[in-house]
Amino acid sequence: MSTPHLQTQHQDGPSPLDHRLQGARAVALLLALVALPPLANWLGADFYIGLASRILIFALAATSLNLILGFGGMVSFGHAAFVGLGAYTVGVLMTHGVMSAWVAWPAAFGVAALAAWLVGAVSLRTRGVYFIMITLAFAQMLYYLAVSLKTWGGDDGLSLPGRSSLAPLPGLDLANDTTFYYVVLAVCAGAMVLLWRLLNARFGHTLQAIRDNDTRMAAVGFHTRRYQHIAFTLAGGVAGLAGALLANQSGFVSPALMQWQQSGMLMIMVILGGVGHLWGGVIGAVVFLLLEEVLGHYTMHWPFFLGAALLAVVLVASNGLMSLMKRPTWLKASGRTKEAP
Amino acid sequence: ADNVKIGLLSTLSGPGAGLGVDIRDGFQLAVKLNGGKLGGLPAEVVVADDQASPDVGRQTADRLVKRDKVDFMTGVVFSNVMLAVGAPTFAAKTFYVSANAGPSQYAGEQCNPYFFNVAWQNDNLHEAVGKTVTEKGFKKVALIAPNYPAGKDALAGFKRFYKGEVASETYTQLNQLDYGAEISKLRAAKPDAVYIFLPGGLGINFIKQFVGAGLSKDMTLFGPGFSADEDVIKAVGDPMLGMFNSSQWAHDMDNAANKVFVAEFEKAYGRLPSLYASQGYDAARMIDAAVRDVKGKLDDKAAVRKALAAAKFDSVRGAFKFNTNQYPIQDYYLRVITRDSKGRVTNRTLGKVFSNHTDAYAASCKMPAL
Amino acid sequence: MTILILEQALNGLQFGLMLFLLAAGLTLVFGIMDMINLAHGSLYMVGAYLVASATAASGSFALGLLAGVVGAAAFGLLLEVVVLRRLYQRDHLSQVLGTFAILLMCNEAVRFVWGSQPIGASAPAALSGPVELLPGFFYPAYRLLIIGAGLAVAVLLWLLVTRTRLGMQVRAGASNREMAQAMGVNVQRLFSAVFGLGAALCAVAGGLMGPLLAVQVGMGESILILAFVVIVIGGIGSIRGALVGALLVGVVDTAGRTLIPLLFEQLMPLDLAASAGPAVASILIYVLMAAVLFWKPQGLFPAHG
Amino acid sequence: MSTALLEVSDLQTAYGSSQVLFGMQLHMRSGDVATLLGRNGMGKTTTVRSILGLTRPQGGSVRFLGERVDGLAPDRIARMGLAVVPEGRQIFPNLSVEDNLKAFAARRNGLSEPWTLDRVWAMFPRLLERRRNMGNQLSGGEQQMLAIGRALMTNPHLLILDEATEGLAPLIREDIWQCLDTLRAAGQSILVIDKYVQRLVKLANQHTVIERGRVVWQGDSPSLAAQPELWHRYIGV
Amino acid sequence: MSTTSSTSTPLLQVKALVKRFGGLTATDHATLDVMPGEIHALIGPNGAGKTTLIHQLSGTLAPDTGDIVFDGQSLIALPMHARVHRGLVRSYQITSIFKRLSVLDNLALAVQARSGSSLRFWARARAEAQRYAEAAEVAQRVGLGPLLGRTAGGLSHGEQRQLEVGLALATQPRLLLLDEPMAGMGPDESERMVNLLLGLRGDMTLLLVEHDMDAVFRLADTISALVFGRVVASGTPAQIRQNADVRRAYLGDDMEHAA
Ligand SMILES: Nc1ncnc2c1ncn2[C@@H]1O[C@H](COP(=O)(O)OP(=O)(O)OP(=O)(O)O)[C@@H](O)[C@H]1O
Ligand SMILES: Nc1ncnc2c1ncn2[C@@H]1O[C@H](COP(=O)(O)OP(=O)(O)OP(=O)(O)O)[C@@H](O)[C@H]1O
Ligand SMILES: [Mg+2]
Ligand SMILES: [Mg+2]
Repeated sequence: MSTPHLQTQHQDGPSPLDHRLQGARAVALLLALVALPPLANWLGADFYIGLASRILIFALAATSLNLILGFGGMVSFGHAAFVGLGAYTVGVLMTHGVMSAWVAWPAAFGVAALAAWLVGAVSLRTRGVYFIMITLAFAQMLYYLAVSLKTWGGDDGLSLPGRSSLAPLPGLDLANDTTFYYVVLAVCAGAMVLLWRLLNARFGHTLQAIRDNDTRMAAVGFHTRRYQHIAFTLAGGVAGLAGALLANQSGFVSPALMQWQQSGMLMIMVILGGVGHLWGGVIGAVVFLLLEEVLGHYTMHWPFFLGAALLAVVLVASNGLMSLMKRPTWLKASGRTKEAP
Repeated sequence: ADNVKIGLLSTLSGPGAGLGVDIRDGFQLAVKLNGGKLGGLPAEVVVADDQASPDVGRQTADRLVKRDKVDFMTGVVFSNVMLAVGAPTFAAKTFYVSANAGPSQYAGEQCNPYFFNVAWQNDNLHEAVGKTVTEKGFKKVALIAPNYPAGKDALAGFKRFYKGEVASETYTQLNQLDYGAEISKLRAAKPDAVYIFLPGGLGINFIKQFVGAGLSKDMTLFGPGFSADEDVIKAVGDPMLGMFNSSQWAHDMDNAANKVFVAEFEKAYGRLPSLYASQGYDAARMIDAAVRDVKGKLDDKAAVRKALAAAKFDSVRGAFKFNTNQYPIQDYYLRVITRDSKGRVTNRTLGKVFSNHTDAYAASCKMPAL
Repeated sequence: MTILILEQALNGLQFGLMLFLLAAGLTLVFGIMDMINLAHGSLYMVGAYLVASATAASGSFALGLLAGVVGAAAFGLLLEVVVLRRLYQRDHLSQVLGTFAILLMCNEAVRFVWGSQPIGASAPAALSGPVELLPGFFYPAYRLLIIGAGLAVAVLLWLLVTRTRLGMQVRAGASNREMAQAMGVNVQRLFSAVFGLGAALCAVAGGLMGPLLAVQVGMGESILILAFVVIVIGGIGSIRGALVGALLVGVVDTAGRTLIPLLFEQLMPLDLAASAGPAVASILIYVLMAAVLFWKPQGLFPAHG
Repeated sequence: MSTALLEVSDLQTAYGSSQVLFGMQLHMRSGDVATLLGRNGMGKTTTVRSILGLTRPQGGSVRFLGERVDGLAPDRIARMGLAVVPEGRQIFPNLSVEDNLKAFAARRNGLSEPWTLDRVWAMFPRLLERRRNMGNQLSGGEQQMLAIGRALMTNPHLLILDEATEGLAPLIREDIWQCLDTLRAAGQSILVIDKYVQRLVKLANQHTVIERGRVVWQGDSPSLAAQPELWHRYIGV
Repeated sequence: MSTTSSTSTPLLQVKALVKRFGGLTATDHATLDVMPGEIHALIGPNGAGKTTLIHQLSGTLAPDTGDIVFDGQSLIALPMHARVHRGLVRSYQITSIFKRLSVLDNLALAVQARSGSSLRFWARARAEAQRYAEAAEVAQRVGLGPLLGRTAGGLSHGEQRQLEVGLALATQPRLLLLDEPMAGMGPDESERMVNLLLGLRGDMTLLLVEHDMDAVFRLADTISALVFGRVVASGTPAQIRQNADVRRAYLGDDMEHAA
């Protein structure tokens, strides 16, 4: 028999501010990913190494979006623009003969972060759907800018002469798909660790609390816009880095990378995986792209089945696939009420 | 090889889907008429959709050459997609036989031994109309094309052979469907002819709105073959009557290969074939000829290339040969839209505009070795 | 030049009113019921297909429009009852995912039924030519019809939402569903009805635009973005805002496409103008939106305080 | 006039896994003015929510006008003639003051002198001044007045007030008490939750004191007034 | 803890503040001095502009004209968080807490706001035992000691009000603006809140908006009455009780008492 809990002191579960890396599962995943290229080679399916790189890159991009969307409550509908900027930075530097990854990748991060800083400065004045739409507006402007810049290929895009080089480092030839894959994997793993630490640090707590109730955060003395702005800039930079990797992976950069459909897809990935779950972006990207790949293999009408799968996830899981993994949420028939945006 | 695998990557959804579908149908018709074989080997055609996006095209091409390990690629409709698809295809030493897209880059400085175009160079049809418009004595022409490289090339091609005054040069958004604003501008500019390069659904809308605004009485409409082909005619209908256009092919051309093609296409699909269908058909037949020539030894790239360049097949357009840049040397015709003997609205060939015409870029092509 | 401006103004008005029909449904469902519905564009598409098919089958545009609108409303209701009502209580992001899934499915289903290629829809013969509005000034009759229909719907809708108790109850149910129920409103049924109405408006827009544009798979998406731009400029949840926003976007977009290239041709070398002009014209409405939100972060007519 | 209006028996209600009500009882006859008393967090609001159908009870029953209503949708129950002034006001922020009042107006009881817009204006002149303001542009007290007016406009059989005087100035609060007196005189049945027990003793004829979701005392005003130790124990001060 | 040196200069000076909403003048040249260390109550009819005034003091709303001087410096140009760092902190009339977080997390965030930079991206926030201890102490003080682990959204209305005040307290204000802290509290909890506020006397200055007159008269050193956005009277509780204007506009003649 339960007693009213007025005087009993019990914890209502772990704090939603803290996030676990889920060490054992993460290590298992990492090992599986490390083992993938030899396996693919053995099966004669090395095409899938390239595909895996691509999926990891999208996982990185989606995770950067999750930082602001899931943990910061800033629903950006223009995130692909930063991916595109990063990609173009690499592409443009290559057309000017700069092949070094040590220059190009940080530059991609920097350019995208700078753009995000500027976009954030204006966009963060607005809230909710207005924020969604103003970020879309800036992304569209960048998109049309890329379309109209004929020097850099305009709508045709830019074919890159090759992959970036990690030159002084010996033995790492990015032109090799397997090497490239391992570099991408290392970047992604590093990003996950950083994100995990960040979320559980003061900054992460601050960001998440602002998402929950920004008025109150201001009233206890936080300069809320500043933290949001920093997160937005950081996420833009990481997206730029993902763009730099993407440009290398496909050897091709075009304005299509910045289209709103791409931003929408990143958003869908995050929501699919789990908004505000450490692993949400990764899981979302992996599941989404694999579904696309597998369904596309069987039928021309794959979008229908992709849609059906997504719909099933929405109806079954209160907050994306990750919420299915945490027992309490799906045991409780939870009537989630509205929060962000 | 014991079979031949073709990656047919084309635009099968969205506004440009009609074009891709026709290429696919034309290609598959040729394979079917050949008993499911190309060059004597069982043929497997892997069909994929590029969604008219360079990025998707790039990924899909990668998949086709790396995972499916196709022997030939074909099918791309739009030049910007083609430019994205080229690199991974050539890098994988896979031959690309273009059944439509003919970007100037691949005709000139970036010409590539793995790229063959069995349709035309993008500018050619526009050049033909430019010449026709001049010959018919029009002095003031307004030009409209979408704002993408092929659009700009198109108008450049037109102007290369047009000698009169250009009343206005308008670039529209690539996926624009409402031309109210452009039509108002035309009304104000009062040109005596209008030249449009608006592929697929874009052209359909433009022509309908052009007629709806009552402009067809005051100015003559010209277009390249692809703005006035069977797909467009089917959608627009009567308002198109009297429109002049240029083409390297027409369904009423009098040669044996074409008669078989048109009859079989109608039988199989219940509609008249379009330009794109003819190109898809020719692409398949050219591959057929080449594979037969090398006796199925597809690994001997040099031999395959030589066989492709020889183009030993009966094209539905009649005489056909390749230039040094592996783009066609062929004739171009003027067509007009009329009612045929069965009362259908369709194209009728009027006469030749160019004979053995090449393109303006071949000179700058220094074809690299394989 | 005056004729050009006059004609552009009418074009802008016509385009704006069509956007309004879409935006009105969106503002009702989104602003008032607080539901982000990305499948709104799909209703527009389905409406257009139904109207085109019904017109072709019946041979009468009026009959086709009616049948199509009823059909689309029924489809909207079905969608609401089967799926969407489960999403009202969820956060916006779940709604984005859920309705995006529906959008994908609708597109494929339509592709399955009608094929990938655009289908033709034609204006009624009587309206297919131009009419002379002023001496020497011709304007397509069909576009005039669209303007008339758009204006009529705008007025009716505004009255419904702001002047009737039904409208008040819908707004109440949206802001606080539980409290509205406690006041005796059957919120569920009310929302279904609103959703059906939104779908019907979509079909009106789709049906009327069909003959002007192409009826094709995916036609809903780009216009959906525009509809969102409209309601954000106008202020979410405000019918008046949607109307003003729609007209603003319609006129700015139309004028931009004519005037910006003309202007640029005066200002800079022709080849530069040829590439910059269309690009600037394309982003004009986004610049407009960003500017509006910069000065008024809640849109022009904020509906909530 | 003494037909059963509301019968709550053995009500069990929980939020998720934590149970709040453990067999609540409440009986009202038509014309009664009853109170629910108890400290913060004892389950008063939860009782109200269970009656209204906003939180579904897990056990027990609620009968209203002789009909069993637990399990019915809240709007059904409301339309039978139940209106609430909820805790925290819950004004519709996107409706003007006037629309907040008009949107739900109904005549659910047969009383001869129904509440109309004019009567509400007369009772709260402050609202008349602010009639075009949106709900969220009102001061806290103005919102409270609006919530009361909104409930009265449905002319309910039973009016439930959950902390209806919260945030009201003393003068206005006194107005409300007087208004409730008038309503009672006109035969309106009322269930009140409030912290001004002294005033409630004057107003109501029946009191229920609850502690941790259970009824600990029930009785009329004179006996409540006579038992100050009850107050100390269960209500405070 | 009081840092103001002189007791004769006001800690807060509100100078002829004006705020209009369209045609309505919600604050009409309001002028007010709050002395350091005192509990200053602000009363007035509903809609008189009390909350609007608090909004302007805290930085939520910008006044049309007038000045706000805190500890000798004008605050007009400062955003809310900067005012908090100067020591001017508010609570809300309509509860504003972090509903998904526990009581402890709620308060720990408020403590974090004043203790060191939040631009820490690596070190675990949970490791700051000192901060959580401080938060628990505040919880104890506002009577939420036994409920540290409870999710704030699941607290009863009264408990949420206590947390609301706790959040403001945790920032260690010099001047605490309280907008109806007693609203929704039962007599018992009100009593506890009164005692809590009495305990703060001397630690900090309080500006209190409240309709519970028992509480006001027990707590206040000074009372100001606001009517139609103007300060119509200011004085000791006894003076205000006798003030005819205030009685007419606000108090009424015979006041009832909470139980
Ligand atoms: N939505 C909810 N989820 C979980 N627990 C809740 C919820 N609402 C209330 N409770 C808990 O239920 C208990 C009873 O709450 P209720 O609101 O009914 O009390 P009350 O008597 O109305 O108190 P108050 O006088 O403070 O309004 C409290 O302990 C509260 O913490
Ligand atoms: N955003 C707004 N727009 C228009 N009027 C407003 C707005 N906010 C408040 N008001 C009006 O300003 C006046 C003062 O409101 P305020 O909330 O300051 O009153 P208050 O003194 O706190 O009253 P209460 O004691 O009832 O809380 C009220 O009449 C209110 O309707
Ligand atoms: Mg309560
Ligand atoms: Mg107030």
